[in-house]
Amino acid sequence: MKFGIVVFPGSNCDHDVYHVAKHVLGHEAAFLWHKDTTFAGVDCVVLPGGFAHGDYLRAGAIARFSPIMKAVEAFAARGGLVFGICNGFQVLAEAGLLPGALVKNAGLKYVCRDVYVRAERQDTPYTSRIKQGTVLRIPIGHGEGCYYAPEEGLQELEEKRQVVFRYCDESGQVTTGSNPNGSLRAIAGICNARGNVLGMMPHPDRCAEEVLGNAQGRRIFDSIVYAWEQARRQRI
Amino acid sequence: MEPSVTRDLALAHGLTAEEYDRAVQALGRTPTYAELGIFSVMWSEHCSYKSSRVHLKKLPTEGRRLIQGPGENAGVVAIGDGIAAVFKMESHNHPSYVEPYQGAATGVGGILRDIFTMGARPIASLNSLRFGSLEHPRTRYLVGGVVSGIAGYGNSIGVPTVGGEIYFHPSYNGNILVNVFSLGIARLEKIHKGTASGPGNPVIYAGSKTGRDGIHGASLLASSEFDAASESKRPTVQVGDPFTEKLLLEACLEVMKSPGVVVGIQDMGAAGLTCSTVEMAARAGTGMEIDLDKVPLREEGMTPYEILLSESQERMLLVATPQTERRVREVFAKWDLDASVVGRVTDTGRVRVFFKGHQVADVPAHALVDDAPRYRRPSARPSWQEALANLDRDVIKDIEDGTKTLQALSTSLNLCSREEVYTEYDHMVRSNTVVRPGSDAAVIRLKGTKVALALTVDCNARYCYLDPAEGARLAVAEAARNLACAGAWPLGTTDCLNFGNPEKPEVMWQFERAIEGIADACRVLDAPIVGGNVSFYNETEGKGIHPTPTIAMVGFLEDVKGALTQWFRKEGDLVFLLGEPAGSLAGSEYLALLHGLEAGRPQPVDLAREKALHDLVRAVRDSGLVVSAHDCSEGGLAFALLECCITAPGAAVGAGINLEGKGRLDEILFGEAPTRVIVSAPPEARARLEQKAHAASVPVHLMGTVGGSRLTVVAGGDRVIDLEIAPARAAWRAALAGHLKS
Amino acid sequence: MKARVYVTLKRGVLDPQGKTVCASLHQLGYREVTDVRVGKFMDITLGGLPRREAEQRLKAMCEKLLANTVIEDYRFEIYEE
Amino acid sequence: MKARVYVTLKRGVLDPQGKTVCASLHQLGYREVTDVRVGKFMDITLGGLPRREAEQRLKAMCEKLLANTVIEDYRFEIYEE
Ligand SMILES: Nc1ncnc2c1ncn2[C@@H]1O[C@H](COP(=O)(O)OP(=O)(O)O)[C@@H](O)[C@H]1O
Ligand SMILES: [Mg+2]
Repeated sequence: MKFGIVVFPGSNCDHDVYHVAKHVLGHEAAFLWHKDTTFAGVDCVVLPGGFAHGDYLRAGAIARFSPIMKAVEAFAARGGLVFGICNGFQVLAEAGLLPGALVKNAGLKYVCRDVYVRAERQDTPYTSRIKQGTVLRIPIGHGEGCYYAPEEGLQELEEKRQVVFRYCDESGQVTTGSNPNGSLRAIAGICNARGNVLGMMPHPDRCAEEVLGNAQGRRIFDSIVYAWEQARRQRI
Repeated sequence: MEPSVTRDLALAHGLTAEEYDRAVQALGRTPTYAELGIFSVMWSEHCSYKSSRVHLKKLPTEGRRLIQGPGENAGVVAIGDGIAAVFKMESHNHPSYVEPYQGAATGVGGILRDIFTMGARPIASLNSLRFGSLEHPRTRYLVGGVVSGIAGYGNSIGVPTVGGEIYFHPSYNGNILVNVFSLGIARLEKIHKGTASGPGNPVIYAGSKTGRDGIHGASLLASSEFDAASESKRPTVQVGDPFTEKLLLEACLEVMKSPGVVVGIQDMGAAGLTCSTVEMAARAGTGMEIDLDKVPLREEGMTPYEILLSESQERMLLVATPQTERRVREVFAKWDLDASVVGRVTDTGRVRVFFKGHQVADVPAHALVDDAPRYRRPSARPSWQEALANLDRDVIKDIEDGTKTLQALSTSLNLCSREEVYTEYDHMVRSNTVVRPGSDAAVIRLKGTKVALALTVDCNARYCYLDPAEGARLAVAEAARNLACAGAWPLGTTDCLNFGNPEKPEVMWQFERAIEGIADACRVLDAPIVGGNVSFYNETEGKGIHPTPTIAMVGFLEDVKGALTQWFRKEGDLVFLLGEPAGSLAGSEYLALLHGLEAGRPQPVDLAREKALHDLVRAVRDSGLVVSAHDCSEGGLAFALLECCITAPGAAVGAGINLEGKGRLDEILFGEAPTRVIVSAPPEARARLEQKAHAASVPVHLMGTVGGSRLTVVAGGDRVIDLEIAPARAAWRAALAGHLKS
Repeated sequence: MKARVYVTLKRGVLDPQGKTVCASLHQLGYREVTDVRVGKFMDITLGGLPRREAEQRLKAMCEKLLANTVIEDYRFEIYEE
Repeated sequence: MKARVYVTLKRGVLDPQGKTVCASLHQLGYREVTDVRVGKFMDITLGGLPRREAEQRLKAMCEKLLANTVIEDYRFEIYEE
């Protein structure tokens, strides 16, 4: 399959995602320039981590107006896979492709370290190879990753089962101590109602190879590939 | 109206009377105001190295793999397969004291530009920090600001900060140290230099617009002592813009991708446009004509003097060719950056500057750089030095409770975990970090190859204070030892020499001795100097810092899978000490922390033995005999053993240790010495390990076994330490945040 | 013409920055401070538009870019120099 | 009593945020905007002090903590609710 990785000015994990898609998974990968208005032949669009437009004003606020985002929105509306990691999640939230907002970490500082997240459902393309309840160790690296939505919004998310990853401890318990940024309901990643758009703060692209001491993030990418292959088989 | 130039004005610019005469002589006339500005910054201590140059020559700068030694924006070392590592370290001490966040941030910005100017993509950074005591009212504020500044810039631009050091000592109360290191990777044929060759070639200015910020910033701030009068120099601190730098980085690397597009390139750092034009012309033996009306300006009404001396950040100067000029402009336009042709290369050997049709400066490039003043300043051993060496051990009360002492040390400000700091740094972006901060050296893999690089930065300034030559040797030895413990051998060294006022003979003496020590150790340990930085005038109201020659070293691993870490791995593994067990109280952290004493002569390093130890560690790693290796430095043997137990990112594990100790308990447990490494190995490896050690003439002592939930140490038959690992680890991890919270 | 746009976190959205500043002020001995909220403002210089139109366009800038109305409220003032 | 403290970058100091917001507004078609400077403000609630004293103490808070006068200017207003 083919991954399209959006390069905003200030993206800095674009090469990391490219490396995973192309050299770790062995699939195709291409960069999509933010000033382009169209793209073709892409099966999954990734909005990578970084500091698009410096994250000045608010993380993701300016990037959402990049010309490419209209095409990304259209792609998502057609059911295409759109995957926002970290800054990518922030852009998706600002763009309204995902509900809520990401605000400054409760501790006010940037935090880079491993956290544990629990997969809350398996029936999304991003978790198709991950059993519900599985605990994954994945690094985070962000200063504005505290998930916020008004109470009604949170309820709706839960009702529609849109919370895909929650911060937890090593054994899978959601505790205050295991929440690195104060996210409401320990939300680490959510999808849209249809399930084709996912945003998450942790970085599976930073832990997809044994040489880095942790390959658990690869399971998310493997899930994407698996789901895509399933879907293609159905189409045929 | 610009003031007319007089000798007094020159003095106010920081030139001495003799230097001013020399400038007049070089020009053959009285300088214009703009020219005076140019001479004053180019001949400042910061830009000209006038007090240090004669001594820096003594550093070994030759090596088999060295492609580019000192003199360019950064050093270059070949690492095989046509790939080069490009690295350098810089100080940003004074600006960081005045405005910690922006000072540190722009320090990072500056060192990154030094790297990508060479055509290399920065892939990892380090930082070495020194702050005053916690009792000093500014310390906590400065720590918070500096760390956030480094994070703010480095994280945003996407270069991981993979290691560093941070120490606290009252000698830094009024003069903190912020040293930043960065390393980049390039294909050898894409290395670019800061030369303006080819008369007729266009000179292109790219990046941020020029404002009034930082006029006389780095150059003057860093070239004089710090006192109440510095208040007036305050607005010279700049605000960094990491986003623009990220664009500049991408644009520069894109134009340098195809050979021949860029003839020469240099960042505008200290002394801005002046320094880059003059240096580029001087290196090539050419000249330049610059039209200041073409320089993109951020503010109105700027004078030629201001434009020439502005230290606005995130700017580059490039020389292209008439054919490639368009290509350069296209690439910068793609990244939404200003790029404008501001002049031409000439063959006159002079830099001539025009403003509104008038010539405002006409200076000889060569004379400004190569005929800059050079001083062999008087040096003299301080009168107090001898007294420091005396350490009467008999007046120091030995410890009674080894466990309590170890707990006190491990939660002390200088020995507790640095996690609180390095988790604020993105140390994983670019997904190359194989060994994260928290081990002796960080290791980063190079994608698409099997190889990896190890990085470390070290300096024990207390040793340097007690004995500058030995202290410097020890710093180099420790850096190399840290690399060996990661399984790597040294490729090259860069230094940042932080000292007091060079006009004081005692400071000059410290400086000279330190250079001697570095030269010695780098030679024997085969770690040539590829570049570095000198920061003098780290003095406030007459009080200087401990001499702090920070050493950063880059190591090479043929196979990333051979990377070692410092922590114990497996129950049942045996624990060995490679090296002599005896440590010394002289200059130890223990002595300072628990007895408030900084005295004695630090245990000297025998460099040949040190080298043999490093070779041995690498050899036993290569043959798979050891699974961990840890340098035994501050805090002595007992603290190093505790670190082996508690620093693993995963679960901690205890150990049972038996030391055949005689003598003072504090010396056995907390005495310090170089040339010691703790390794752990599976039991079946014992015979071969010992055999290899004997063959290398390195002492080897079986100390105990990994396992359990406690660290127990028996010395001379008595149980002297018995510590439960889990709470010890929690306390060690939480300590720094606690100290900083107040 | 100039405009100053004020952006504040909505009541109900936690303001950790304000809390930290408040705590630091206490530590420095300013016990009289009971609450701190942090906001940001933007000073915008605009080329000659009739005031009505300027108001409309500023409102649109705020809704689109300058504030995220999920978490923030905004307010602006227009004045001539 | 309440006070609002405004902190801005000094004139001449680069304001990367303002610059970026301005460029972004241009891209969105708001060409009439010629300059943007971003600042922050703090709404401080204070327990009963005489106004004169409150002023003095606020000035000290600004100098000590709320602004870094190397690169920032500050200004405040005191008002009763
Ligand atoms: N300022 C810092 N930034 C990043 N990492 C740091 C910093 N200070 C210390 N570290 C990391 O913490 C660990 C312990 O530091 P240190 O005690 O100086 O190590 P060593 O004694 O082995 O040189 C190292 O891995 C080091 O890289
Ligand atoms: Mg060290």
